[in-house]
Amino acid sequence: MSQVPLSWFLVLSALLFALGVAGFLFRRNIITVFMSIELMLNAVNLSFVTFAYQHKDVSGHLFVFFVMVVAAAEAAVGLAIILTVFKNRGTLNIDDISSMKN
Amino acid sequence: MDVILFLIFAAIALVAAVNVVVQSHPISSAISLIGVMGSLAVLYLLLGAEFIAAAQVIVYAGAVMVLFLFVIMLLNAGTEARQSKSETAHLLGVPALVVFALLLVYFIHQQPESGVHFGGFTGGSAQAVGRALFTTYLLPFEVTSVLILIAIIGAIVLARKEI
Amino acid sequence: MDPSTAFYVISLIKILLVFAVLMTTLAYLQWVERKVIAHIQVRPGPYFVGPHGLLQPLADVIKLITKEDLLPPYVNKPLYLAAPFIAVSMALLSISVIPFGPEIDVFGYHTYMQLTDLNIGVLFVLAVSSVGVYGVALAGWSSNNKYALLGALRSSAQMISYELPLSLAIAAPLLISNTLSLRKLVETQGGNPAHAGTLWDWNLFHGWQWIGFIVFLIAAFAETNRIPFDLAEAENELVAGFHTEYSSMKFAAFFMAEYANMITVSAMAVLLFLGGWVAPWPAEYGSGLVPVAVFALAGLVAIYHGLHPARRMDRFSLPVVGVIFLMIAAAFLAPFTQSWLLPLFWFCAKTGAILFAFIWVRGTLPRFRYDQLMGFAWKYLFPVAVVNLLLTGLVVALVG
Amino acid sequence: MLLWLIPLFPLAGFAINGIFGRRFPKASINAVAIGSVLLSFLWVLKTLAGAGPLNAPLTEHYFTWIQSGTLSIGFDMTIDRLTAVMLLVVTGIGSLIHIYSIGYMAHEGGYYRFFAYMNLFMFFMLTLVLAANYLLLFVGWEGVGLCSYLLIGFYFDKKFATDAGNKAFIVNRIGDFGFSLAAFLIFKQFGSLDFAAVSGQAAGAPTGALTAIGLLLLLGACGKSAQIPLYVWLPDAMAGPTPVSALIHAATMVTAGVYMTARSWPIYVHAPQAMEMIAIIGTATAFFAATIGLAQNDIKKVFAYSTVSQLGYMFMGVGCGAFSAGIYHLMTHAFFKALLFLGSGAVIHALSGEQDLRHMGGLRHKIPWTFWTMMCAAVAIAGVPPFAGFWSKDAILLAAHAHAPWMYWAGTVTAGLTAFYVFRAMFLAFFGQYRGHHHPHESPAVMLAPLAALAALSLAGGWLFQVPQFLSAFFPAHEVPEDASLMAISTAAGLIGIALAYLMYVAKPALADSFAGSVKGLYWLVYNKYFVDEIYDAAVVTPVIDGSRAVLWKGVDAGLVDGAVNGVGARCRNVGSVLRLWQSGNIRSYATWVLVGGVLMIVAIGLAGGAR
Repeated sequence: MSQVPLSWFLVLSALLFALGVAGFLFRRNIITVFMSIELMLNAVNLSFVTFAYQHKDVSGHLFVFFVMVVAAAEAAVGLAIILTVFKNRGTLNIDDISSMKN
Repeated sequence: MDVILFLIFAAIALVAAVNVVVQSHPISSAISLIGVMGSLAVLYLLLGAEFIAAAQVIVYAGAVMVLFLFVIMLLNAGTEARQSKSETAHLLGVPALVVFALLLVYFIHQQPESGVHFGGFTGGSAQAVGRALFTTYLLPFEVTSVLILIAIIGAIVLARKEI
Repeated sequence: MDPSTAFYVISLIKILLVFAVLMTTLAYLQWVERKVIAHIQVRPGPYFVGPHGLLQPLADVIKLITKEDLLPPYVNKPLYLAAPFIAVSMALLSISVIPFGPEIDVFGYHTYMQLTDLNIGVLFVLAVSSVGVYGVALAGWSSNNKYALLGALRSSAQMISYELPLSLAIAAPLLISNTLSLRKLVETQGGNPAHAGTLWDWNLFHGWQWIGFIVFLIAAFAETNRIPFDLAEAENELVAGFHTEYSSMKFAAFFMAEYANMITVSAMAVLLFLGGWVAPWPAEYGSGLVPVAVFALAGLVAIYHGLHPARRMDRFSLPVVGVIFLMIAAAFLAPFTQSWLLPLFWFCAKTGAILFAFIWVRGTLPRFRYDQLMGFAWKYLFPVAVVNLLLTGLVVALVG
Repeated sequence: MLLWLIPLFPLAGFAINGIFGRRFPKASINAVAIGSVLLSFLWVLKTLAGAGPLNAPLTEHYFTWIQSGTLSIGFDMTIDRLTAVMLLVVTGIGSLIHIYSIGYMAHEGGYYRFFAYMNLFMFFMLTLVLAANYLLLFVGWEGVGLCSYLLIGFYFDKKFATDAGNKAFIVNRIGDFGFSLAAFLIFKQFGSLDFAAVSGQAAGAPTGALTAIGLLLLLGACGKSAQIPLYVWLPDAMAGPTPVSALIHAATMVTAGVYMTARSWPIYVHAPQAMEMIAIIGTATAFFAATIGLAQNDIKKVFAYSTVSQLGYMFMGVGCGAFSAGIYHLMTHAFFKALLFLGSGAVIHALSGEQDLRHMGGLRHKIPWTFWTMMCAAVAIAGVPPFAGFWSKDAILLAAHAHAPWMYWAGTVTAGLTAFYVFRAMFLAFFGQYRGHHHPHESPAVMLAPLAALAALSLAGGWLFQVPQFLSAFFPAHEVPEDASLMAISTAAGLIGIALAYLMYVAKPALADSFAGSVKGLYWLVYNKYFVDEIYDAAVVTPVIDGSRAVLWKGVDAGLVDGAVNGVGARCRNVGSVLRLWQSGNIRSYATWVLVGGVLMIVAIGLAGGAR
């Protein structure tokens, strides 16, 4: 067997995404939670590239490109927010940051 | 050859991804995430996305994750505390997550099967991506540049000392 | 041998060859640096291990290997061990896409004087060098030492900042040559085997590209953490920066990484701006005789000095070196070796010139202050690079 | 023909001065403002020169503006003989007044703002005139109203100025309401708003509908052109700078109503009752406003009421079927009334802001240029032959006599009153002894040159531009026999008015006071403008305010609307107090719910077969 089944890539993508969700749900450090989001984005990117291969169309790559740009912008702003939160509250524990309630 | 490469790097990606979730120290998670990204870049190459592979390494591994590493180092974030205030996440999250993953895999296997081999798709060169970027996707591209500008300004405003 | 086996065998040979040569070069580059700086400062430099200190690198290697491998307490062990490995492997990885010469025939097999040619060679080099930041950053953080951490933060911030003008400066010649493959890059600069080009085909001499070249060189100095941008290891402020806690071979790994990076960026500068292995003027007008003349002259001078009674210490070594030089000069005349030696000579000569500039600057310039360093990158270098890229793009769009 | 360039020049001037004017030196503002209007004027001349005899309207279609069902409104501009007259008046007089403003506004704050508004006004006025359908005309109509509001309230730090602006705007709303209803009716009746379509189909339309349209259009015209009962805003509008009074509230904008009724002649000729109404309103306004003008002491108020009165003349002409005579008077009135306003502006300028006639006097030696040019306008408005006012007023009075003799007599009496109050103002200002405390000085040349040009037009413009002949092909035939005796009577009325004024204010100044004393009650009534403003306050404004307060605010808003909103809010709070138990404030539990939702959606899509 010299060819990799396409679905393997998609399954890998699904598993990575599920792992990202798990990280988001079960981790308490806000930076790790943020990294889990990046992991989910990467998983989605993999499926984009896989579908681009399947359809022999470069558009999938473009979506990945835009996701990367958005992720970069998101990281910049998100990490700035994390810095500010840490400065004001002295904690990175996401469970302690719940000032939106009350 | 392709299968071996895929298996190697898929295994690295999975192990690293698991590591991202289970490691208690953010630095270890970050390093593992870089591992995921690197192996994904190799998989992109296998899928003929050479430009995206390079961009993956340059943007994600080279810029975004360095930023993460910086923040972790600056805040000197330690291992997280073993206490939880969210019972919902555990009680409901675990079964939901398992169902979610199983459903995804199930639906993926419903798809018609086809094979991937290196060189099967050569439309992912920098020229092809660039051409699409500056013709079909010109407007999103320009909007993205505005987004970046906003992000820069936002990050500067947020990270100022006065706030 | 069938073609596929031949491919593997030739690739293996090339890898071993390049690796061996590169390691030697790394070792001797340091010797050259010490010698040159010594001569700039009017002192002899290493002199006692071997004739003119020629065996000094060997002695250094033995010293570093045999030293006790100290593992400081309270370090983050896996990362502490991984950091130098990341640094050196990323530095060496880039060499794999650098072409040293054109396509050649060796025993009937066609091959390129390059380990592999990627369509995205330039992007590959950029990607690898951006990953190289982790070596520095992790080394500083895992050492659990505030000087190391500060040095690492400084150096990675600096490397990220200067990567922007570097990439933008690279983009301009890419626009002119219209390719990302390093080999095609050289071919568009007169390296086309069908008709050899001249000096004026080099990207450096296209319009105002010398501005881009200067931007590239400055950014490259900063990328490699060399003086005047070596704040990460400013010994009067930060002891030794990010590798304060490292010793023996792990320290040597960082050292190797730095010199390998120097070689990579010098080779990149040559490939992007100086026409790679292309001779300044075609061989039919006698450019092939330049290396012969150079080596012959050097050999004769060495022999003359060796036989001179005032140099009694060198009465064996210098004549031997002189004879070797004369033999090399003769090799350049042989038609069999000429086809691959000549491009290699020009490539090495150009790269060597830029490496000499690195050393020269180190011997001459003082160090920046940190705010000056960042301000320079963002306020001067970056705008200049952007304007250069925009104007180049405009001209390319209008002409092409 | 590039008609759109005509309004575009002032619009560009407005944009440039409005955006960058704050940073410009005065010379640049002048160059942009005057230059744009002059360019517009020159383009009008070039267009008319190249347009031929204009026997049929020339229409240019630029784009379809509104397309909805059968409603199709194009952004069309048209030019015919009526438009040609209006264009020349608007751009010509407009140019002169812009030049005059350089001198008049030289020491005022908000210089750039003034010229930006003036250019904007020119743009809207030209759009109004060039429009090829009622909707585009309405755009210009509203636009000039806006500019009028902005310029009346130009001195926005003075309360009376902003009040006057508000009054003008609100009173005009009533008229605009009528106009919009008329536009709806026109669309319902004709299926189109184009002038051409209306004029083609009017003959076959039912008279009732045409009368309704005509009366509603008249309501609009009454608002814009200050006719009874909506004239009250115009005297107050004098709070704006004097060039504004001259350009907007005398020469151009207020005549838009006359233009619009004349433009709608196909409707009116088939709706005789509506025509009759125009004539009656015009006659009544002419007489009524003239009597108020007799007793005003503010020089600009005198001319303001005079404007109302003269507009009444125009309506009288239009209402009597002499459309061309109405337009004729519109043109000559633009000449001499603009001149009177600009002249009074020069007087006010000379006296550093003094407007009260009682504090003037004897100015004819001190500011001779102003005096002589204003005198030209005075004899023109008084109907002294052969000056401009004589020709047009005579044409209207002849038509009125042919229509209904009582209108002729009312118009003749009004002519006498007009001559009297204009010369009363002239004599009070320029003859006798100076009664003020300022040191009068002659205005700069940049103000006097437009005065001189307008004086020449006031003297010679009447027989130079024979508008009725020019428009005879455009309007329906309206033959009135020449009658020398009628001309003599109206001219005599004017001369008697002048003579009386001379007698009472120059020869025997005491006579005026004793006369006023003898008819004390009547004088008091006239002096207070028949208490129309007070009556309106009591009859309309106060009830509306009280009603709004008692019923709409306390009852509807506070009770019904607030009650409903508060009730919804209270219910939401009740429901929310239950739902918020779900909101733990913990991001991870929220994420879990998102995940559960995602799972459910995937299951739903799978069940629906969407995964295929």
